[in-house]
Amino acid sequence: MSTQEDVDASKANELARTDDEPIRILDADGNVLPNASVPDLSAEELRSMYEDIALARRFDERAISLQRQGRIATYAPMTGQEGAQVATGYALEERDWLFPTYREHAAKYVHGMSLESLLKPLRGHRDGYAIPDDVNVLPEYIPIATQLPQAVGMAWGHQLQGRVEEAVLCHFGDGATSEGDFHEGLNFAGVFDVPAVFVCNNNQWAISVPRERQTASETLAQKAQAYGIEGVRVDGLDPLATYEVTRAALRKAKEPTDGERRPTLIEAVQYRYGAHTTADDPSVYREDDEGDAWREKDPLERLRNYLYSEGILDDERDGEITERVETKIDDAIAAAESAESDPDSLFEHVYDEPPARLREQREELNALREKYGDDAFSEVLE
Amino acid sequence: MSTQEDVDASKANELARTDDEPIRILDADGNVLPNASVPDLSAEELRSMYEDIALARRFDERAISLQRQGRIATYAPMTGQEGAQVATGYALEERDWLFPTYREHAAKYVHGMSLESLLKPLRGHRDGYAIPDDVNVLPEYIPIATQLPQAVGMAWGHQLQGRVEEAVLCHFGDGATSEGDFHEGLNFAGVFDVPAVFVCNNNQWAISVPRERQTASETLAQKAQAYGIEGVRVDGLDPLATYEVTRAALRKAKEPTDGERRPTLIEAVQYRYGAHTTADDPSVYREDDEGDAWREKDPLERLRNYLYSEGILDDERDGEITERVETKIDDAIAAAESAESDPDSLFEHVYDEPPARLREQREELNALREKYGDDAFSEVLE
Amino acid sequence: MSSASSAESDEDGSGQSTESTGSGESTESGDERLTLVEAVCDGLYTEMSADDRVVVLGEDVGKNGGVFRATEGLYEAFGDDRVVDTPLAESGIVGTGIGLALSGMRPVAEIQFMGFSYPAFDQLVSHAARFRSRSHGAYTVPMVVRMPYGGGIRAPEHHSESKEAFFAHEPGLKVVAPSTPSDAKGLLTAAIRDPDPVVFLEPKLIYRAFREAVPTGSYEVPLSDAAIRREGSDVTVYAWGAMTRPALIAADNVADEYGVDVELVDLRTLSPLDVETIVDSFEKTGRAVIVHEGPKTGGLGAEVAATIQERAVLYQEAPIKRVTGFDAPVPLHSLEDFYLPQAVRIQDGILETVAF
Amino acid sequence: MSSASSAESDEDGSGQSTESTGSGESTESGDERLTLVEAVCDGLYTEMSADDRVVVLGEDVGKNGGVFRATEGLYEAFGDDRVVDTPLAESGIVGTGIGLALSGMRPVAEIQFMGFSYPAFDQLVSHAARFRSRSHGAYTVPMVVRMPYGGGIRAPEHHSESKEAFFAHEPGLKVVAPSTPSDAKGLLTAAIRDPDPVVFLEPKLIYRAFREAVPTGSYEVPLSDAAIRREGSDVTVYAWGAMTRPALIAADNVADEYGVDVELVDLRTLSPLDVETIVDSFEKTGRAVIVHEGPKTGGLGAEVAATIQERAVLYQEAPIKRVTGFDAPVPLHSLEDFYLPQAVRIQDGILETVAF
Ligand SMILES: Cc1ncc(C[n+]2csc(CCOP(=O)(O)OP(=O)(O)O)c2C)c(N)n1
Ligand SMILES: Cc1ncc(C[n+]2csc(CCOP(=O)(O)OP(=O)(O)O)c2C)c(N)n1
Ligand SMILES: [Mg+2]
Ligand SMILES: [Mg+2]
Repeated sequence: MSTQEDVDASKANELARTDDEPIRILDADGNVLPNASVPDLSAEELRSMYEDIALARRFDERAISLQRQGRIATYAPMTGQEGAQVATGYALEERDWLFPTYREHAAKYVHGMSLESLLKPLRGHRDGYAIPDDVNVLPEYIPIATQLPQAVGMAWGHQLQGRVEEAVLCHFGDGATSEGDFHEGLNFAGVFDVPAVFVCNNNQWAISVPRERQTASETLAQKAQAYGIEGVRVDGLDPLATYEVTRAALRKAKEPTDGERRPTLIEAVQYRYGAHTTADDPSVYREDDEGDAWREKDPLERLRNYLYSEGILDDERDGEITERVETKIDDAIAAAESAESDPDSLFEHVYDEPPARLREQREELNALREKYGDDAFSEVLE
Repeated sequence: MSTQEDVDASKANELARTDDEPIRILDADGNVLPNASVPDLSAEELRSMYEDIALARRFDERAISLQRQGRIATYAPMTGQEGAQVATGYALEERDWLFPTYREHAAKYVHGMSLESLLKPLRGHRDGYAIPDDVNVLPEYIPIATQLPQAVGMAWGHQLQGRVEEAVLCHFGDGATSEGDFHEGLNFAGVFDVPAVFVCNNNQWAISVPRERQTASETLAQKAQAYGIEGVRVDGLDPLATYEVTRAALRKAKEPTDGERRPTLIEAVQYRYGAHTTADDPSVYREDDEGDAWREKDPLERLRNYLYSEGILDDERDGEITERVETKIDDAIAAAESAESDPDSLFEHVYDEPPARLREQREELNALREKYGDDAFSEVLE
Repeated sequence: MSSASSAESDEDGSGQSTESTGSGESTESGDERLTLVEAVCDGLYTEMSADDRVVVLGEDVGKNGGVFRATEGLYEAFGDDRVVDTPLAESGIVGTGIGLALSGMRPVAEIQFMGFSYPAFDQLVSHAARFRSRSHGAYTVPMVVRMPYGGGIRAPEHHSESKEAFFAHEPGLKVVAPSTPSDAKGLLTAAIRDPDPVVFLEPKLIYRAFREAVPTGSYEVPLSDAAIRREGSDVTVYAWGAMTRPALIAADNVADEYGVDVELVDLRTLSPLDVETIVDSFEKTGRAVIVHEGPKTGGLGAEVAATIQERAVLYQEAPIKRVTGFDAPVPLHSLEDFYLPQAVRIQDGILETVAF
Repeated sequence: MSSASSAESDEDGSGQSTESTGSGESTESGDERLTLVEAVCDGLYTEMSADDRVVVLGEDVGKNGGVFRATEGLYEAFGDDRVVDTPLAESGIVGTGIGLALSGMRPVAEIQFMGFSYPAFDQLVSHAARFRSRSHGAYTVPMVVRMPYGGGIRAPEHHSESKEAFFAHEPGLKVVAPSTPSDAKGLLTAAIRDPDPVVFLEPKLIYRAFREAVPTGSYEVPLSDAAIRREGSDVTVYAWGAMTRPALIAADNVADEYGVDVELVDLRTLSPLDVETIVDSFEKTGRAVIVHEGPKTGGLGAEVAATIQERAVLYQEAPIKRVTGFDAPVPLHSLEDFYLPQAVRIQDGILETVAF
């Protein structure tokens, strides 16, 4: 999703200089903070952003319910983090590239993936991570932090090809900052000064490990100093601030001014309202009321309040959005559930040309399927 | 090697706060800088430190010559870096643990390894990395940066066992700071607040890659901020400053005062006068005169000048040192060259108990040696 | 050396306790009916109680008790000095584990899934495996690295790895893969006490598949012996971990339906291999089917096959068959049943081999 | 498919040029007498000239021209945008290499020694190998990762690794190990043009061991075919990389001294294996000796042996022998001659196998 308006990059950059307190535009009630100015987004764009956040929240509820019914496998919820996902997505132009993790469902959607495609890997579909040609999204990354060097490499490649207008935006969590690949990736980013933006979705937890135990560093943004690049902290529950900061970072990646360096590390301070995944029970390791303070700054509520106060949204439009969201999700679920995987396809796309041995194995399996029937393969092993 | 005197830790820590300019006690001519005070070392200790630096320098010359004669294999010279190696070694107590790389010959020697033992791996001796029981030195690390997590683990183990008086000192180079293990190790050090000191011997080059290309970070010491630990820059060509800073860091590792954290990252700013190894030709990638400015701050000269000016050293004593050094090295070479490796020993110490298969392989080789003679195994393959 | 023991057990945990299948001996009497994952936890608890050098470290092993609950209750019992939640960094976990071992501790590191062990590969193969040898015995690394492995639980990508062959190729490492609760505890105990580094692979597919009587207290199942799970004379099936179960089903099927008498050898310890038991069984049957989840090419099955024909070619009556994962990545879960060696494939392999 | 070609060449580089041993065809006429490392460099130069998507990256590959001079002159010829000295970080090198490939470049990454590839293992096996499959063909990684491998040059610890088996076990990767200069250039060219990731192993023991006529200009040796280096009828020796040379010496010896006629198959591409050539040769000779430097257990020799007996057991007249590195770490250099398979060991293995 791209918006065409220019943002005042220098302004956002100025905001960005603040190091400790996260940058914020809206207060917890959705009022614009004194001295802050809102990004240059049209009413329509703001409503659309709101709708996508609402969609993300509802998608989460539906997905959790589908998992409980055994209709999808383990799901990583995003409630509390949709604001940052959607806002960073809105900051992207269509030609920019997105490197998501297993949690960035909404970011993928906003950058062009269909809702249905989000559900397919969760149903274990063989082509669950297939990406349409015209969508600049990478298949989601599960091995933590491995996407960083790859995102750097792609941005570097764009630079070598004179394609710096295709910036790369790479998501990861607070836990990811501990991995060697975080370090190696950002260090390369600094050395090769690549057009990339690194968004650390600091949701305070890496499964059961709290942010304070992940590193003794005071902020995650300050880790940027080790790589000679800029680090920014933003309130990830404030979609407008997150949008603004990301937008500025992307602009800088594409056209740094004198003395600026292309890459930016954004620490988007958030909170994971729910479980790590549907297989996780957070009550084992954290207090139930820990989230209360964060929920008071809820991105959906906050943006809704702002839009209401600006006259951009009202009950009627909000109602329409709620309905539209429900329909979209219903349709996506129906489509995803009707998709089948052909066992034969497990041999596809291992190499461009299948080696003889793989062709033989394929024939071997097909002969057995023929002989015994597919049901024989799903007999319970345990 | 340990010295028993207390140093004024708080003083050194104060020095340590300076972030950009490396801490220095002696100027290039060996005069004590205004406002600097020299460490509390006796004349004898200072002379001994000087002798060890002189020994290291001479060892380097002899080793390079041995390599040229084909009497040892590839050697990594330390000229220009002996000051830091010896000084950090002097800062250690005997019970402290040293994690060296392939270049820290002098550091190993000062902490208890024999000169002969330094030569044995270079002669490819089977037990080249055997360490005597009473010497707290690890076998040298060749895979870059892998020692950092291990040093952290040992320090952590000491802490768990209430043995914080056994601090761990871990060496590595400027290039090592780019590896994931540097990051993961220091991050664990910060989180578990372990009694360890990390000495980055920034000799400006990682083989042919200059420090500026290794990372866009302005200093290497500032990388400490990413781990919530203290970073210090010291002039690694100034043995007294390096001693003082290391000593203070070790003290802090063992007994941090309120608000202090145990681990320290020391960036000891140095220069690799010679080639990366005897297999390297630096004229391919750097200007010959690049080293001139560094050589003017030479650690051996600088300490000699200081000791002369203090009346601790004179021509006669210096002459004795030169002779003693030569004898020690001659003896070490003779001993190392007389050591033989038993082919059978290649099967030893793979496991505590050799598995059946390994026993068979051992018998197989021995049968072949019996049958064909050992010479048959050294026929040139190429 | 190997001991015949029944792998039969009480699938739903409701029935009577059968005899213990562990070949080790318990130092205390009594036993409990445990799942495999509970037996792992019990093994950790027992060794931590007996030896305060034993520490457990890894991602989410502490307060959370492990993502599979394999360390449940340990944090409460032994405190956060001995059950340690680490930062998210596998090389850091194994690297500091090595350092802990060097300092005199007995670290048991957990890697959350085998698919996430690769960032620690260097620390494992270049260091843990070689410390004893390179230092000529001066330094050793008595460390266990536990990792759940294998497919079949409808897990996301990278969560179904079975790459035991990577570790088995590195001299200095030991590699273990239990298939029963009592073996899990006994092998884990032996692994923790072993003076060398052990990669301990836990078949997560059968973490909770069945309960079995597991001796309370401390006992070892030695890291040297394969177990014969079923005696037979027509063909030997070699398997380990989760694959022993479909192998047993297939064996029972071919016995019932075709009167083929299968001997099932559960390797248990994958490195060093119990070559004697492997070869002895083959000399008896002259036919072999090797089963594993990992890709066929370069899998451990190749080593077993090569070893057999090296030593017992004169007994060989048929090609040694490998029923394995295919030479393709494990697909997302809708197709994993077709990727993994199921009983049907094993059975077909057995019949093909006896018919040769 | 395989082509018989002589591996004989002019050891000191002073004599007459023999015919080219590469099976590929050159697009330009003429040839030069090159060492293997020069042929690698020539291959890089030729492909970089032809295709400006090709970039070389790694530690010391630029100004320094590589620690083995494999990239000498490229920096001067193509500039620092295309011949890139990277920070010292293998996962970073391979990881950014993947990203470069995703962006449309054709990266050729160098890992300085195979022993330092393990920090990049995760990027190689979890990502490079799987991108095509996991994205169902949407993304591909046409990348080459070059690494000198093997022992025998009196190098320090960790500099003598031969762990091709690690990479050959991962579906999605290709693994290549040339044994002659002309193959090195032709295989490297094919690897760079290959749409899939290739681990390109360079036998550094023979980097400068001999010169050979290498076609100038561009040609491919396909990544699918083993080469028969010597035709024979009594026993087949399988080898690759640096081991083809002692294997040839041993073959010549046993021919001269015992009249044993050895067929020597140089696998060249280790994954995917050229099963057809491997099996065809065995069907002819009925006896096999497999030679490799890496540890025996779980080495690629196990796969070759298992494959042979799977497909040609009825031709088998003797146990398949493996002459390999031992199941111990490569010792420091004073003993490496005893660790590596020397001609004497190979010869003994051949004689044992024909005498069976
Ligand atoms: C290399 C690796 N190690 C371990 C895991 C298992 N794992 C999955 S998510 C997760 C926590 C990630 O935390 P964070 O980076 O903060 O992201 P979040 O899940 O909070 O969005 C872990 C340990 C993994 N996927 N990859
Ligand atoms: C993991 C790894 N990668 C590459 C190498 C090859 N190598 C040996 S020394 C070296 C440069 C090291 O530079 P630095 O860390 O600055 O230490 P210095 O040699 O300058 O003391 C390299 C790349 C290695 N030993 N280990
Ligand atoms: Mg998190
Ligand atoms: Mg250096």
